[in-house]
Amino acid sequence: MKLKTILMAASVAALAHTAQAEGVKVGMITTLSGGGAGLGIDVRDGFMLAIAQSGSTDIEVVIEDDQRKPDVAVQLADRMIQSDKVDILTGIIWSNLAMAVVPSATAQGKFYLSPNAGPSPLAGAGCHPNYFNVAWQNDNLHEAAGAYSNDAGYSNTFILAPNYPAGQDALTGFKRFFEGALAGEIYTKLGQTDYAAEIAQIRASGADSVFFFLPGGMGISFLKQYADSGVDLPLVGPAFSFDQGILQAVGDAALGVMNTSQWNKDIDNAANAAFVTSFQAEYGRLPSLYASQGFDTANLLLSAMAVADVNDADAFRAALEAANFDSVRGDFAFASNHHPIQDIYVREVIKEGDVYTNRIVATGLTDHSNAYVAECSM
Amino acid sequence: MSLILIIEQTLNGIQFGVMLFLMAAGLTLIFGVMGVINLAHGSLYMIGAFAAAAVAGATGSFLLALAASLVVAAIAGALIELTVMRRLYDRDHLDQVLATFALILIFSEGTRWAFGSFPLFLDIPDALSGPITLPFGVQYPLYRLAIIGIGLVVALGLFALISRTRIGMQIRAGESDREMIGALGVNISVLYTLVFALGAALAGFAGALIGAIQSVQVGMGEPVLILAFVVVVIGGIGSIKGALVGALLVGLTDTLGRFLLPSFFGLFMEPSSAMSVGSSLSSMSIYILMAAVLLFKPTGLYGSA
Amino acid sequence: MTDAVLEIRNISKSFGALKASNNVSLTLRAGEIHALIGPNGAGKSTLIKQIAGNLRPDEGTVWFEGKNVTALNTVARARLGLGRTFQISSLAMDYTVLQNAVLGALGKRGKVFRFFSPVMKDKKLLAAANAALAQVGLEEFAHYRTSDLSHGQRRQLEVAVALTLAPKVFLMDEPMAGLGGEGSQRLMGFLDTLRQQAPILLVEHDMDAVFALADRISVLVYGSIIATGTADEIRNNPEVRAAYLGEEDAE
Amino acid sequence: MQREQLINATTLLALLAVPLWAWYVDEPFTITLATKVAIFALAGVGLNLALGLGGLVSFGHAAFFGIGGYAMGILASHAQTYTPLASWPFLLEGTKSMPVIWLVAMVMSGLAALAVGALSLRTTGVYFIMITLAFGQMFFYFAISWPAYGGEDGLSIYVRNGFPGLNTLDPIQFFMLCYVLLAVVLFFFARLAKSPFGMALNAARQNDERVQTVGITPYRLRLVAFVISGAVTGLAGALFADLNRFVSPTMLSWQTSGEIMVFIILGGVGRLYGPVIGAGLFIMLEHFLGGLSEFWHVYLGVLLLLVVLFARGGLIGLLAGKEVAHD
Repeated sequence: MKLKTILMAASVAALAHTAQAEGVKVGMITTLSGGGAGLGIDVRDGFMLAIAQSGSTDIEVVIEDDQRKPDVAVQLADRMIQSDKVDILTGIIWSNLAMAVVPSATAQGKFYLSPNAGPSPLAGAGCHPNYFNVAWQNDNLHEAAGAYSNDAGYSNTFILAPNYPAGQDALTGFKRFFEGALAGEIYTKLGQTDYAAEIAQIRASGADSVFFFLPGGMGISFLKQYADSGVDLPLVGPAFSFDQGILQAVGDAALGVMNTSQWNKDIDNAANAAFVTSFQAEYGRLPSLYASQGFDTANLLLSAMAVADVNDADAFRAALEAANFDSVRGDFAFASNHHPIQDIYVREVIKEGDVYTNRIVATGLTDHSNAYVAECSM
Repeated sequence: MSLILIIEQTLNGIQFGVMLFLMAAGLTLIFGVMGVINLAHGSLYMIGAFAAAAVAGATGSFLLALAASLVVAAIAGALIELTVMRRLYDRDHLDQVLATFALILIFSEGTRWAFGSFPLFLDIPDALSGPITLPFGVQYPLYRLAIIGIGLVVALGLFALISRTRIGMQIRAGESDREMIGALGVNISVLYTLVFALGAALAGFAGALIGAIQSVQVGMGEPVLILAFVVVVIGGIGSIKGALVGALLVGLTDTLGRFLLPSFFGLFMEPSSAMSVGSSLSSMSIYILMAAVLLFKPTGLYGSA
Repeated sequence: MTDAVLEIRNISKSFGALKASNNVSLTLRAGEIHALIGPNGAGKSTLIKQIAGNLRPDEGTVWFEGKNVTALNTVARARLGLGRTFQISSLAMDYTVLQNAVLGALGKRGKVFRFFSPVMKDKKLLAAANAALAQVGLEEFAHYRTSDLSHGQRRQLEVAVALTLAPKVFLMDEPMAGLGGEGSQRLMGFLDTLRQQAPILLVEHDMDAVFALADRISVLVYGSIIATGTADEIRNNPEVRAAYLGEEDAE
Repeated sequence: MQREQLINATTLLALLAVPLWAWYVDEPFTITLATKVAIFALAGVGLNLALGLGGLVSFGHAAFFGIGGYAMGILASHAQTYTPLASWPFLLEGTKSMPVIWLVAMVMSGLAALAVGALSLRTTGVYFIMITLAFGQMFFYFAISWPAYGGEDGLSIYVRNGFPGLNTLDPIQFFMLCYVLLAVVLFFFARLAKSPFGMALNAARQNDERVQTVGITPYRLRLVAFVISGAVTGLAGALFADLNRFVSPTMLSWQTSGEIMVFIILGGVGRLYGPVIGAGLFIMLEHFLGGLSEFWHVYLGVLLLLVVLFARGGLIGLLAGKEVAHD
């Protein structure tokens, strides 16, 4: 109930254009309708949960739906900067939307805290002092998958991803750490739902394992078809296809699959335990990776607000860089290009009662940074 | 590139084609008899899949789920016909396109409203799960073979329905001369509702069959719808036979293109650029096929002038 | 057989088992009205379509002013000077009567790809259009919307549009249908003089009009021409009487 | 007729007055919204030439919109990084000059329209709808999977392109630029509709056979109309990309084609100013309904359905009454 009141207050304030607000004004642009809305809803809920728990009264959040359309996101950013006069932007789920919004927002002196997307241009040559990524650089989980494949003793892997920049980054990231040979490399059509042709090639390739990056519905389709095909090579993938939201739609087909993630609900620390319990209590479902990222983003912001004024950009930036908050992932620090340094775990899909979920079985990479630090001149 | 792989890919192409046929047959039938274009056909596919997933979730029975997809999609189709399409028969195609575009918006967001944003679960029945071994040592999922079988049975059933039954005779009459069926003493409005419901049921059935091996989610219907359009254009509007041939052509072109084109470019390019050029081109292959058919036969392979 | 402006040589066209045109030959000479009559389903429409260029004959050729036009489409034949009126009015129904006539004049002039000057202020086009409307007696309806015209008036407009093309041959498919007695009389009078301007191939059901107007009449039955001749010859031809005129009463 | 002209003039004035007022009270986002209306209106006016006047229900115009957008994105990104587009057979440099970008956008989208039109116009009716939709998808998939220009991620331009003598980053100046372009196109299309070409095209929509009978080939009329239509929609695409300083394959998606068509039907099919009013209405709906509910597309769908079923003339039709003959 309390959360709802804050949301209400946030939207009422947005309508009233209260320019004399003392505190920090945050603009959240995220995907709340259409395909992929589940991710944005989780980020929003995680973020607002942290704000509600803080009891802070000098923060105002304007939330808008980008419909997963870059042009809508750009216009919302324009509106929030021009009319709502926000200090900080956050919330974008997709790399292509981030690429559309972030460069111009930071160029206009606003801070951007990314709760999900981490495209490589923003980590490398396009990095910016006001841009902070609280989730991961896009390559991170794939790199951990590569490292894990080495640890698991795989020497001949078949890799596949959709034919778009994040997919190309995924395979690049995997190959950066994987030391074995490639039995095959396939780019599929974005949004493809039938993988029979690819599975046939996997079967014929003589591989000993498969790495795949197929987010959302693509992953569901692939996993179900793979399980039914009789090809029983071990699968490895990043967490995106094994998240709380979609695991239930995959069902048994996902059981036992190894996936890499910087968070899981069983990470043993007080902040995480409290987060999982309170999220379930507030929303009646298990938190997802995205919810944890939204939660961390809000807590990072709150930690910086506690020690610096947002109008003093240098001080506020330094406070953000310190990352002095209790991350639900445990240890968390920023690399010099403002992307996380964190552990990345290997999880296994299990069934708890009737619910499919993950448990941590190993650590893929410890205190892992990203490959673009050197390219960033910051 | 082994023989086994080629056989398996060909089967994949046929299975994909059969699924497209179920969609395209309804579209082409509805167009042939009533002369309307129905963009919401993809929504009916989605409705079938959601109905099946909901019933399978509640009862655990795949057969009941399939039955539900048929019934729910048919009812949805009949409702669309009675409330919306009926008013559009005398209108131009633009009105039909826009009204059914509006229906897509309503159905997609309405489904999300009712079922939430996350995909639903629908699984292959145990009896059909796993692969079987075919001649030459080809391993192939039994469920996909079953889809091929079911699709061909439906195709035969449709041919029989059109050529052997009283309803089929009325449908054929309606296709050739809309005024004539009135003269035959047929109740046109009942016939139209029936045909629409039949097309809808086929789409919903396809959605349920495919939902079991893919993801049951909002927006699943539109990519298939556009492919079904390509099929109908290639086969010729109003022709069930054209829909079957077109669907198999599209299914095979798409599947084999995806698998052969990157290897083809790999012969004289470095692997990563061969991969991306091949993938780019294969995503366009069916449209190129369509353009080629149009160049020689503007009304499709089996379309009447 | 001198100066045949339009000539059809041995045309055949089949639809499946149905022979719609069976070795048909026909000529249209300068200055004449040649009427084509026949019972319903005799293949008149099919024949007209082959002459106008909508249908390609299976066999045989169509000659226009000594040129073989069999391979040309309707547009090309129209540009050569084939002026056609339709059995079921084929007009731009949202346009005014004058606009339809101007469209004809525009087609005659040919320079269609002009994007800026208003066509309805072009004096030459308006003059040609108004003259044609006056010829058929539609001048006072010039600003009526075509869909508001009666069936008879639409026929008149069909003829007017054909006139704007100043064709070398008129191909008229039942221009009298739907006209009242007075209208028919008037149109007959007009066609009577029009033949001096260009010969007319006239398909018509109104037998009184046909026998009064036509210089020659051809009778089409089951896709074949069974007789060609003057009104008297046809009236007295026993074969025609048996095959066709006898049935006229029953129709 | 009088009444429709009054509505048209009011519309054009309102589209000018709102951003000027917003400029006065310093509400820059309202200016951005008005700019979006002007650009969408331009895209709609472009499509309406084919659709309203020519009767060609193209469901693939997003392709031309997107090609215009990519013309801007590609030229500007090369100018931004100082890399030539091509060094062989002759040196081709990128540019950040709007007039050049507009020209390239119109030529490229016009050429695409020529290719698509040449094939699609061999067919009519439902075939035409489905084929244009399918070709649109072809361009969409190509844009997504071609890696050179960002693929699915699209292309970001950090600074808006320039126009001689103007500061295009100032919202009101960029708006005026779009507004003037819209007005110029409206003026030319008003003339075109009454020109010999427009008359023949409109006649071909009403009756194909009639036009053939007077010796005019409808195919050529339609192809030219389709190319002009595609080029204007491409111009709108270049402006839209500049408004967002960003271009992505979303611009080419079939939903975009549908939306451009929705502008036309909301305003009134076959009316020159229909897309202008329709785009305005659409942006207002998106703004206000979008604020009310996450599921605003349902309301949009219902509204659209009601307009199609019961208010065929669109908003102008409701206000101006029954259409009369174009004389």
